[in-house]
Amino acid sequence: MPPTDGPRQDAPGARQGIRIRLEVAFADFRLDVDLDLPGRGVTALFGHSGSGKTTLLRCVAGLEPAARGVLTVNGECWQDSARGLFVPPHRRQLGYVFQEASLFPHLSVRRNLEFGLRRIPAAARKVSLAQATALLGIDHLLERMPDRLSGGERQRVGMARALLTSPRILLMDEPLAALDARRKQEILPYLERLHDELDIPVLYVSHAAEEVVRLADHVVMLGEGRVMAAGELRATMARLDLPTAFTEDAGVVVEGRVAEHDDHYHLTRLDFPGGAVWVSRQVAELGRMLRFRVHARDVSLADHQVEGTSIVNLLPVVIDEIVGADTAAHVLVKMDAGGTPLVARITRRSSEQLVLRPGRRMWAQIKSVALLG
Amino acid sequence: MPPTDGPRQDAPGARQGIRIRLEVAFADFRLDVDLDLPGRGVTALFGHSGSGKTTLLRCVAGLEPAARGVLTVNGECWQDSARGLFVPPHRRQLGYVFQEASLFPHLSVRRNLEFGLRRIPAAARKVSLAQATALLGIDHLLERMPDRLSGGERQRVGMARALLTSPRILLMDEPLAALDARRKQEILPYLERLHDELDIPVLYVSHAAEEVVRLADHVVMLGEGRVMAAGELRATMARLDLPTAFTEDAGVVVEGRVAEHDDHYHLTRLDFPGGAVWVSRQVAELGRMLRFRVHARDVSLADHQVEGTSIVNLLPVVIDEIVGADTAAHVLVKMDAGGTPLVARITRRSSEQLVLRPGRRMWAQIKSVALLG
Amino acid sequence: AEDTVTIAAAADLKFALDEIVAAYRSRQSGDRVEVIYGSSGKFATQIRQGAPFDLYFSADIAYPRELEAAGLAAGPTRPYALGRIVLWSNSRDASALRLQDLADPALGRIAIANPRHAPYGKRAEEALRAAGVWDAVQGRLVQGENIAQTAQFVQSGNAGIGIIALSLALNPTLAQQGGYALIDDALHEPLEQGFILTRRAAGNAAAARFADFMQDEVARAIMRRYGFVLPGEGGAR
Amino acid sequence: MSSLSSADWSAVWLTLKLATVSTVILLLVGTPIAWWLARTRSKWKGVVGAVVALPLVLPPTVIGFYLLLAMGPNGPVGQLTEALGIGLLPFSFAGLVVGSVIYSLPFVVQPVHNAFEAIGRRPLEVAATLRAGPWDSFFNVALPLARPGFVTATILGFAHTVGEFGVVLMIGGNIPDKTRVVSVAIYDHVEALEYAEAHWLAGGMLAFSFLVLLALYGRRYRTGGGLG
Amino acid sequence: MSSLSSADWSAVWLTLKLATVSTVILLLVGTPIAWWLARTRSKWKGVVGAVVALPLVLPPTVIGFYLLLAMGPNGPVGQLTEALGIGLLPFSFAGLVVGSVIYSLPFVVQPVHNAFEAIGRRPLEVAATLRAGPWDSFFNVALPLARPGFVTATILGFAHTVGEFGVVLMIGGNIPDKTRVVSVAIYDHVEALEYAEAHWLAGGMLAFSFLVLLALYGRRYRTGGGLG
Ligand SMILES: Nc1ncnc2c1ncn2[C@@H]1O[C@H](COP(=O)(O)OP(=O)(O)OP(=O)(O)O)[C@@H](O)[C@H]1O
Ligand SMILES: Nc1ncnc2c1ncn2[C@@H]1O[C@H](COP(=O)(O)OP(=O)(O)OP(=O)(O)O)[C@@H](O)[C@H]1O
Ligand code: MOO
Ligand SMILES: [Mg+2]
Ligand SMILES: [Mg+2]
Repeated sequence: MPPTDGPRQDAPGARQGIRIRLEVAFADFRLDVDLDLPGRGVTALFGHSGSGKTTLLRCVAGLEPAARGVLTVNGECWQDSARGLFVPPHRRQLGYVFQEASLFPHLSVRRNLEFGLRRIPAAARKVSLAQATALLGIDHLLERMPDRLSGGERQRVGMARALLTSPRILLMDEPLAALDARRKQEILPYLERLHDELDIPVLYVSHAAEEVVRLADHVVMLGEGRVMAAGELRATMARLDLPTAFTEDAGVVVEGRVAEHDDHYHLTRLDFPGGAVWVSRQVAELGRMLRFRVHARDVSLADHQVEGTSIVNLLPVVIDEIVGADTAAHVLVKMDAGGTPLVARITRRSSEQLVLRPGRRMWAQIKSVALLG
Repeated sequence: MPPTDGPRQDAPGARQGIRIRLEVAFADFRLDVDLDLPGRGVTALFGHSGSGKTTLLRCVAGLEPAARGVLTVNGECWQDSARGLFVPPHRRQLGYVFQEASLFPHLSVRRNLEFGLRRIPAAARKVSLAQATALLGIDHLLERMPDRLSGGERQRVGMARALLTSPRILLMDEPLAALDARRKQEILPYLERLHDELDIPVLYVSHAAEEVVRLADHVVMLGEGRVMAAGELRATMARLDLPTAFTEDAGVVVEGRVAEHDDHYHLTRLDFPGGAVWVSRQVAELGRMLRFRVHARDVSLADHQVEGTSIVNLLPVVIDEIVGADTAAHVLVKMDAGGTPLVARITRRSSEQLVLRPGRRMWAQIKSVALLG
Repeated sequence: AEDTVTIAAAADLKFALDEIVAAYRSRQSGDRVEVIYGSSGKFATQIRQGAPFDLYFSADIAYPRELEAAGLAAGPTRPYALGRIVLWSNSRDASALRLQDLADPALGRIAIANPRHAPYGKRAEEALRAAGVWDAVQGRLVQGENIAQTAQFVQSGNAGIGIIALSLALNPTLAQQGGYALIDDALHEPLEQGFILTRRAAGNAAAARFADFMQDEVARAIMRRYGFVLPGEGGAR
Repeated sequence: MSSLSSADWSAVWLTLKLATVSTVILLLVGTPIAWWLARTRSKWKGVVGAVVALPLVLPPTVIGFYLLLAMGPNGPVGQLTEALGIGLLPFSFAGLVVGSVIYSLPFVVQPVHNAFEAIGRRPLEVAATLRAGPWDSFFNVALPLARPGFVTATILGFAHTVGEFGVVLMIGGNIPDKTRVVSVAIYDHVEALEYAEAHWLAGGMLAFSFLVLLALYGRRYRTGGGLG
Repeated sequence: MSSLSSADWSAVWLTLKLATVSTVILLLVGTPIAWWLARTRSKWKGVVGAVVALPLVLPPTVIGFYLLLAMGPNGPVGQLTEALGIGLLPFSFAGLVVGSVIYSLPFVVQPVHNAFEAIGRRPLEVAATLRAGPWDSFFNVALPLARPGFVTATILGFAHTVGEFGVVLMIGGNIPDKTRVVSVAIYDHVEALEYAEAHWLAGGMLAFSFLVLLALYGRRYRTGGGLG
């Protein structure tokens, strides 16, 4: 049973999920959010600079003592101001990757990493030091002092340090911002696996739509301290009316079943209601569900089943709706591919030349390379 | 004439350009570069985390006193260790946007901004406080202290502060990393104009290929403290043998002349040797040269002139070469479009099914939306 | 176990008492005697607060009498000497000087002990007033915390001349330097010095032995040699 | 150092003992006060800070005098210690320790306070997210980061105690082996015109202190600045 | 405070004057030393640091004694000042200032040194890229950022001078209006058993100092940490 000043367990069959009903006010800013988030998987926090993303993470971590409200994480109540309950940060079993790496300047990289690791029971350690350092490519830095590291190196050490506490929830404030593409490519799949294996919820602040789409199950869009939109990734990203900066990044996320491997051409076929796409060979057993994103700008439309091109994926679709896009030159075309929504971003001229209108049957061309690998 | 301890002007007809021949060694790292960069325009510094990008900028700024070698910026010699010459940082008339914002904690945002501004002669001020704050969206923050700012807000103040010194060279260490897409969209064009109007060279560290391609004329790729590749943007980005993380981002940069505006469909046609592409309506007079990038992954190939699709841009090409790409599933196809090089990233299966080989004539399909707007 | 006697003594006794203690120890080799020198006033304050002194040799007799009246003494106050003050200089022969000469600014600074709480300072002030030069020397007076420090001001040359205890001027080190002029004891109240056994010393046989030793001819001879006039004896050199 | 008498040696020994004991107590007492001052948002912060700093402005003789009155047989502290069977503190080693601690407290609290403030709250927040409770953070993050402040506090506290004179003069009584510390011993030599002895003792102190300070300086935490 | 005699008032006035003048000189002398210590990579750093800290361990009476010898007519300083026509320093206000500055120097240098080190090099690098030369950076960046250290240095330096007793005893000579400072005046009252006067003077000092310290504490620079 938890200690009396530790997290309070609610009724035994307590519902999973994260309930955040918090508010805190600064001189010129006020955060006021009411969110119900899933108890596992990645929730992406979007929003412009200054919209309150960091503040929200800090409230969840218990680092803003002035915050009032209710916070429950998978049945554990961490804060309930009405009841006077406030679990201090060190009892919340969370991992926090700060926006600035914030390494301890008096400890070597190794001792920074061990700081959290040594404070959890050996039995609770799900990530080993060797694993974390290998993943983040920092083995050769272990004996360095933090002031001898580059910006990206510091950031990676900060991430490894948080992972090593095997937390029950992970708060990440733009952890990949300072990393180069190759490193991101290495870390992203690990984070995906992490969230599969550790089965913990992750709150993830990011500006990069790519990252979010790849990782997130849920998205929350903040604006001036309030929740502008929140919900399941596919539903939220497909909403064309979002007053956002993301229409250029418009697209949908589709889940497909691994149906076939083509070992000669190193390809894998993913089936989903309404069609199939070929992607790079995936290391996944047949039948497994994989997620991929279809960027609106990677989808083109044709009035017939075009042959003799390098475009591998052709799907029959029915046009649902045509709406304005981010520039006057473009429109977003929302379609239905046998139950799976798709969005294409094409020029208005093409739309008129092809005489697109709701209900019309067309072929969607998807460059396979635009799919998530 | 400059003061004796100020920058030393070489011969009156001194050549323009930046000559960097510097080396500096840390315990586990050694930077050793020999670069000749253009004296105007943006040079992008690429390279993995820890490859020495920040160290190089610091050497140029004069912040690594241990660095040895020669550094000349547009005819002014800032360092020549053999001659014992070392111009101190404050006489180098440079602007430096640090990787971490590094605002003065004891000064308000306004006083941070004024710090540099007040130290240059009024006549030399090419950017006003109002301009800079409006551009970076920090007007409402002027009276705040830095510890009351969000991460992105700090970064923007740091950028504005550097711009306000109207420097003769601008060093930017990932200035946009912490910014959201919308803000980037606002700042990038300004930086472009800045470099047109101020006519100063910019050394720009970035992980985001998009940014680089949009801004840079020149690229330098660093790896373990050495120059892996350096040169004019188009030439360097089209080289397929770069041992880089950027093959996924492979592509070419093309310069086209504004040839026609279609005000009905809000499109602009850009002509270049070998063809033309349609892009979003540009605010640019006819005849002006504009640059755009063609991502390899946005190019598909067809064996005939496909009609009835939303793809606007179709160019006849001749295949030059087919090489391996970053995954076994893909190949990079290098082509010649009437003198302009193009690259396509397609599946190996498509390549075989279309029987691609050097010398074969094909049609390149470019989604107009993939062009730089 | 050996018996220990702790003595608090006025600074003017510094050299004389050291010799007396040496003589005493050659006779009573079993007793340990510690002497602490300082200003008489400070010791009086400390004894009121329970300082562990067995004997208190003051530079005047008023302080021990007050302690006796306050019940802090084991036995009556015993006078043990009359002190004398002298003019002494390190840098010139003072033996030919008289108090009136101090009005001459050429002599430089004049050191005296603090008249507020050092008896030797009090007497110096009285003598200067009686000689009619008190006002004339005001601007040049410097005060030592006790009479030994006053001597040290003069000895280091920072004061041109000083009024110090005869007992100090007769110390071999100082006697080699300069010279002194005895000040007429008619110009000031007598420097009647007394000591007490403190209440704390009641029952300390060694303390009583040492007190008695002050009457011994050996001790008296030493005192005389340092220029003290002993009770019942008259005149000085 | 054949020129030092055994009495001088015992003064040296006593001084080192006094300074060591006092410094240890000063650090134990001063650190929590400094921590509280650096962290609290209480309205009493200013008042407590000022009270702790007060011994600074009182001349040591004044402190000594009031301590003498307070700890004497008629003073409140004296009556308490007597009732407790400890006896009276003045003229004892314990009394000197009490005096030194009060006298030197601000010299320990001030630098440590500054060092704690310079840390900022971020490292402690980070420590909390890494499961370190308040005590754990204090010992493993705040203390090491405040190291330069502690070095300074130790130097100032120790040295101030070694150099103490006024307080000792009042409440010490200059008793050999108990309260005659070096400062008083040198003073006595000087007053007795025993300059050679004074020079030896002062010179020895100086040389010794120089070496200790040199060692401490060599080990100062070199890098400054905030979080890496 | 009708109980303070005019002599006492002039001791108070003299003390404040001495402490103010000394503190100003201490800051002027101590700041460059602290800056050099914080920035240099010279091998002499440790030695200079230790030398500056040395006055800490010497009892004030010892410092006073050696100053008396050095500044006296036979001492090197004394012969210099006489040759320069300044006259002798002992028993003069100028002499007290010299003594106070030497005696209190470490109390000013140490906190400022710590504060300078805590700044790190980044803010100065930033300032340089914003066209601030070394002096400009020093005054507009380093000094403001080291503010808590300067507050502490000022408090410690001022207070230490106010509380000084041993040095004054040795080189002061207790001359009214010139060298009789409060610490000596209180001592005299106590020794003369004028306890009431001593209480008034000590109590007044205490109250005054408390108010000054309270004001200083209220204005301490609150936020800590590195660059924002
Ligand atoms: N002061 C130092 N002492 C020792 N090594 C250092 C120091 N500063 C940087 N390094 C090392 O030098 C290498 C280059 O660092 P630099 O900061 O230039 O990298 P970078 O290319 O800017 O990386 P990032 O993208 O992560 O910011 C790194 O391996 C780093 O660990
Ligand atoms: N301690 C504070 N006091 C006053 N205002 C603050 C404080 N901390 C943050 N703010 C303000 O609150 C708002 C939200 O800040 P927050 O750090 O949560 O933004 P963010 O969404 O993380 O932005 P970014 O993407 O730039 O990091 C900002 O306008 C910021 O200026
Ligand atoms: O009591 Mo004294 O010897 O006059 O200083
Ligand atoms: Mg943030
Ligand atoms: Mg870097």
